[in-house]
Amino acid sequence: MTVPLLEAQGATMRFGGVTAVNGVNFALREMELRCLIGPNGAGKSTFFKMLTGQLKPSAGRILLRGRDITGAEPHQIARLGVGIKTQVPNVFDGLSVRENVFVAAARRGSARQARRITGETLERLRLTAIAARIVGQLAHGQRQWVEIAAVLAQEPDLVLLDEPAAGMTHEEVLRTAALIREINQTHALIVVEHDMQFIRMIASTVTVFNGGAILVEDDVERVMADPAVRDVYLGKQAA
Amino acid sequence: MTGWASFAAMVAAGLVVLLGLPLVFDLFGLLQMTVFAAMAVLALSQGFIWGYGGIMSFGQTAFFGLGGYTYAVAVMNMGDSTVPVLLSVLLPTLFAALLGYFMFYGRISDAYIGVITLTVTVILFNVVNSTAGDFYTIGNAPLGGFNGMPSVPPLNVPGDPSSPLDPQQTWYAAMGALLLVYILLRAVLASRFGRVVVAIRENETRAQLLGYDTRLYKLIVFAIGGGIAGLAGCLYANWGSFISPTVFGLATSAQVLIYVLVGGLGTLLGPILGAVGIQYLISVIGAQEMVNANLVLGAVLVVFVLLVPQGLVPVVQGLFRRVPGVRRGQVAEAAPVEVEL
Amino acid sequence: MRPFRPSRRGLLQSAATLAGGALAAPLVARHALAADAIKVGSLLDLSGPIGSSGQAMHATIRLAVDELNAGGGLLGRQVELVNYDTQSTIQLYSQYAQQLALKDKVAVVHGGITSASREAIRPVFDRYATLYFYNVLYEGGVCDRDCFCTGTTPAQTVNKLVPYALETWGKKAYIIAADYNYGQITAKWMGKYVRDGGGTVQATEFFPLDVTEFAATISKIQQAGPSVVLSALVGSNHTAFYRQWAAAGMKDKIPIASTTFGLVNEIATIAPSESNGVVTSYGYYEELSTPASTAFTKAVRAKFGDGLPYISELACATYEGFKLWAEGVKKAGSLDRMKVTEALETGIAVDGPSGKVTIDHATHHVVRNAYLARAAERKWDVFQSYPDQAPADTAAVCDLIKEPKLSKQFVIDVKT
Amino acid sequence: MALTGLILFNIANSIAVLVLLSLGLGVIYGMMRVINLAHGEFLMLGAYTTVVSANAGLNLWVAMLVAAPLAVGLFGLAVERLFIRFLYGRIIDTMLATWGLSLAVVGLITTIFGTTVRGVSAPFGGFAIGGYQTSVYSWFVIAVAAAMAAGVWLVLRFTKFGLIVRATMQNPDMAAALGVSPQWIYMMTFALGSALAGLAGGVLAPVSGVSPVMGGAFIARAFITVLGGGPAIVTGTGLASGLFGSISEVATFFTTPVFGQVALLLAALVMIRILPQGITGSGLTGRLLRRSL
Repeated sequence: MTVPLLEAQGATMRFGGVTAVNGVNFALREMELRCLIGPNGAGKSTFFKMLTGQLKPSAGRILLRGRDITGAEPHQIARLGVGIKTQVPNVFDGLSVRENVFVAAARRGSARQARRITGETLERLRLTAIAARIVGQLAHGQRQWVEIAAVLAQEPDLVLLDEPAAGMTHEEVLRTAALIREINQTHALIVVEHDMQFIRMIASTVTVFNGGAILVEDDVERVMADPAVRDVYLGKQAA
Repeated sequence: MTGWASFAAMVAAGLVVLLGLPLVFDLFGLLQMTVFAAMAVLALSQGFIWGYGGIMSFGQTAFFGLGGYTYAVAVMNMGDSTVPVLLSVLLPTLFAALLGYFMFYGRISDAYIGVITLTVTVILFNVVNSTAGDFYTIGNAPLGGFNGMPSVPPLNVPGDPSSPLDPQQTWYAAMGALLLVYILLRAVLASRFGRVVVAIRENETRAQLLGYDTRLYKLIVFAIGGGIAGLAGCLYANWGSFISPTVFGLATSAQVLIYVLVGGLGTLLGPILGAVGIQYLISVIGAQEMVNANLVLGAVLVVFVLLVPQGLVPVVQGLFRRVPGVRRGQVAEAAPVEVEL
Repeated sequence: MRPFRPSRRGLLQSAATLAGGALAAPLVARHALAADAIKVGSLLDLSGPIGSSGQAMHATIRLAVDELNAGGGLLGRQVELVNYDTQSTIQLYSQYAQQLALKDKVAVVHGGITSASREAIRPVFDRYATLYFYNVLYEGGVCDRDCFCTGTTPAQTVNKLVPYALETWGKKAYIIAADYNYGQITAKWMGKYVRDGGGTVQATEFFPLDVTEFAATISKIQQAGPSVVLSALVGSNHTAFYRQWAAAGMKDKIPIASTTFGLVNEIATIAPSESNGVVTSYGYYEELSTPASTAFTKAVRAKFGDGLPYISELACATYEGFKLWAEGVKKAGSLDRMKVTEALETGIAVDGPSGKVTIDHATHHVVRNAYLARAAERKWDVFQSYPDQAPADTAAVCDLIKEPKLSKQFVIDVKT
Repeated sequence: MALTGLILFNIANSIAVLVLLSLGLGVIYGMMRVINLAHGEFLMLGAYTTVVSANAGLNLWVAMLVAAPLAVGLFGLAVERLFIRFLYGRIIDTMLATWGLSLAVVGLITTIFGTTVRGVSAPFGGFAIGGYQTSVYSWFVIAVAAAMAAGVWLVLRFTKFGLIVRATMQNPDMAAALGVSPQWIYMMTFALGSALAGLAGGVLAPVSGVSPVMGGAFIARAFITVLGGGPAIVTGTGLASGLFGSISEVATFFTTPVFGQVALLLAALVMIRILPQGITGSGLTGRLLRRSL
């Protein structure tokens, strides 16, 4: 059997008396696109933070291509090829769009190479026109794009996207979905989203989180049809 | 490109000051400008680590004092000043690296970095202050406790201790050092390393998630700042032929912060102008007998922070660029590196 | 070190004056008023932590200048005081010292309060050939032909205080002192005189200048049970010791003798219940009832009012230091530094408020009276005087007659 | 045995002094994230109010316990209205402004009262523990420190003001939701912190050297204690005072005052390294004390 790209074994995160993520077993194949859904507080973002080293798991292991990265520093995990767009736009507000992407591209290779990647990425995400603008002055949706651009410029093997379509216009959402499918040609992805339509546009397999644990993991249509999912997730969303 | 143009203009202006001042100033004016230049180097070190590295050091004077004492002790033992100058940069750099390791690898938060640096400089003050006895002599150099070390030999022509620099040459050395530090910092900031440093100031988490070991970057920035402060200490000890523990004192630390804030955080020109302006103000205040010196200085600071909170240089830049001024404390909105002076 | 001579740049001289003028704008008016006056520099801390010591010194040097001018001036010219407030900052001492020597070109500088400030400016005046007077009681040992020290040193005062304490109260002493050079060296002298008098030193403790809590020390002193506490504590923070000592009810149990208490108005600021009975030794007390002293204090109070702090040895020595210099100038008939120095070295004396004050050629210190006094109801009760005390401590290491080129401060090796 | 009792008493006194010095700063920093660098001068103003009004004939207890906190509290109110309120959220600017304020206040007091002022002496006198004399006034200092800490805790825990303050600390919009303007809360908090500093200055006046520059000796210790304590104002300040006070007192007694000071500072360094968010903000103690005030 091939080694999964990413694997979590009994990953657990406790804060004081609260268990945010409880014994999650999770595996992702190379080049797979996976959606993570679940109500607010289900532990999705906490799980992402454990994957990227921002939180050290209280118990369990996290493996990247079979290599144990439990408790590694965020920068070490990033260097092993994991890029993340966080839930709240996490960009360099005081720098220009180009500089944001350049800093992401510049970690390895020559400066010339970094400039080339920067140019290509800006073009690919149609950000060239606003490349000189200061990111802090851009609209919310545009800042999301800048962050995605930075993640791509980093050239990761695995891309984690936490609510990439939040706060975007309908047209932007369509573009984002197209982009995700395009990224998936070359990269593995995990996407956290609430928007079911959006998930239908992109997903094959969906993992549902609830109460810090995995409720169900299946094909998108079957998950949608699952009454348990409807109860915890859609019911919650309606409320 | 704006960056290059402003850089060239600044270096040219620096050279004019370097070469021109001895032609128009008398000896006293030149000596006064020499100490202003030394303090401007200190202000640059604070401005660099704080304004660009986002590291809030309350105790940059620790490295300043260490540099001064290192120079004094070394030159008294060696005679020739060349190696002591190098040591006065090297030792504070190493000390800063060590302290930086302690702080940044210990995940100590910003406000606490302020406390630790403050504490370190207060400890150094207490320790050096109580070295009055004969016991505290390093080679030929008694540390002298509170009284400090008088008659520190001046800089000399490298390799020739019998040719000490005269005041005009000392000016060239101090101002030349200031100019060099400025050029060095501009180069650092323009490099890929500098971009990352500023990016870390903007958003440390993002930089980590992009694969940068931000602890290492901050440590390097802090060490560079320490070395520059050490150089400033060497120039200062050399200017007055004297060094005493008050260089470690809280009053000095606070003054350096004020230089940077008044001149403009997130710029390099600002700290230089702030240092010269404030020191000039202080020396003018001391020459009058009408009003208590503290009262005037305090009032100036309060008014300044209320009316010109972003510092002088950003305000002037704002006037020229017709861009709304950037408020300090919201560094996140500071202008990008390439257009800054 | 050879004196530095500015290179001549004839054509640029006027430009230099312009730029210099711009730098020192606040002084221009003063200069214009008294173009041919003799300029005398004064460098004292008038603000900041050490400002409390400088206020009275500043007052008495102004008085001395005014009196001289009222009497016709010096060499037929008026004397003008150029004063800078050094704000308790060493860097400003160096800066203003350069300004006085190079820009104001004063004939002499009186000033410096802490030893650190003196050591910062003494080399500046050596380098730029300016005569310098340090008018403060200190630890002794300065040996520099360009510098005169007119305050008392331990041999003149500690040498009276300690034997008195041992005879009156007993032979076991506990020494507490400020943790810097003055305190460290004075504590050594105290120890020496205690042993000379057949006593024992139980312990010696040093306190950084910003210490304000003395409970632990008060306990330690009680544990040791000395017959007298010898104090060389310095500054307003350390004043807290006397208050906490009294609050603990120790004041009437173990007596205190001090080389520093009362110099900066402590006698007026703390309650009699905290200060009564403390014995000190200085070269001058405001309560001294000689005609010269009474005239002096009346003149000072008339000019500066009762708001001025206590007129201690610091203020008196500043006044006398200025008078000594003026006598030197009169005798030399010139302002030239070397001529005035040589005139002073002939053993010039003035009758000051404290009595006769005579320059000692070998040390450039002074021979002067010393007094013992006891605090009583916010006053000093002067109960003993010792005329013409020589600076024997400095004399043991410094002989400027034999070695006029010396310029250093000896750390005197205190022998027991 | 008597000696042990005496040392314990001294430790209690030293802790009490640290609490007095830092609680006012702690209230202002803890609730408003404003580092008041003029805090030492607020203490000094408290001492001056006590000394000047007592010399003018006011009863010492009234001067110390009423006049000093009242005067400094009002001064704090004025400072908040005139400067600080323009600077909220700009921690660096408030530091610069309060530093300037501290210089100006020192200058102003020197101009008005000169460099020295006639002090007041401590009431009560001494008492003996075994064969050792110590000060009754220290009991009073300890009592005031305890009362101050308890008072602040009770106010935060049980009053409406306390509730609103705690809510505002969590989220400024919360106060607005409760029908109170955050501006008002900040103003009152700053005045409260100032009044505490004034009270502390008043209580310490009889056992300190009262001068315009006396604040300088206090500010570093207060600053380190407050930040060492972490986010919980009373618990944090209290625990940090306890830790630093004991260490410096014991070190001073068994070695020298210099080492006592250095020991305090080294303890602070080590503690911040182990608990980077202060005692009540990190590590085991942080988890235990997360919900404390």
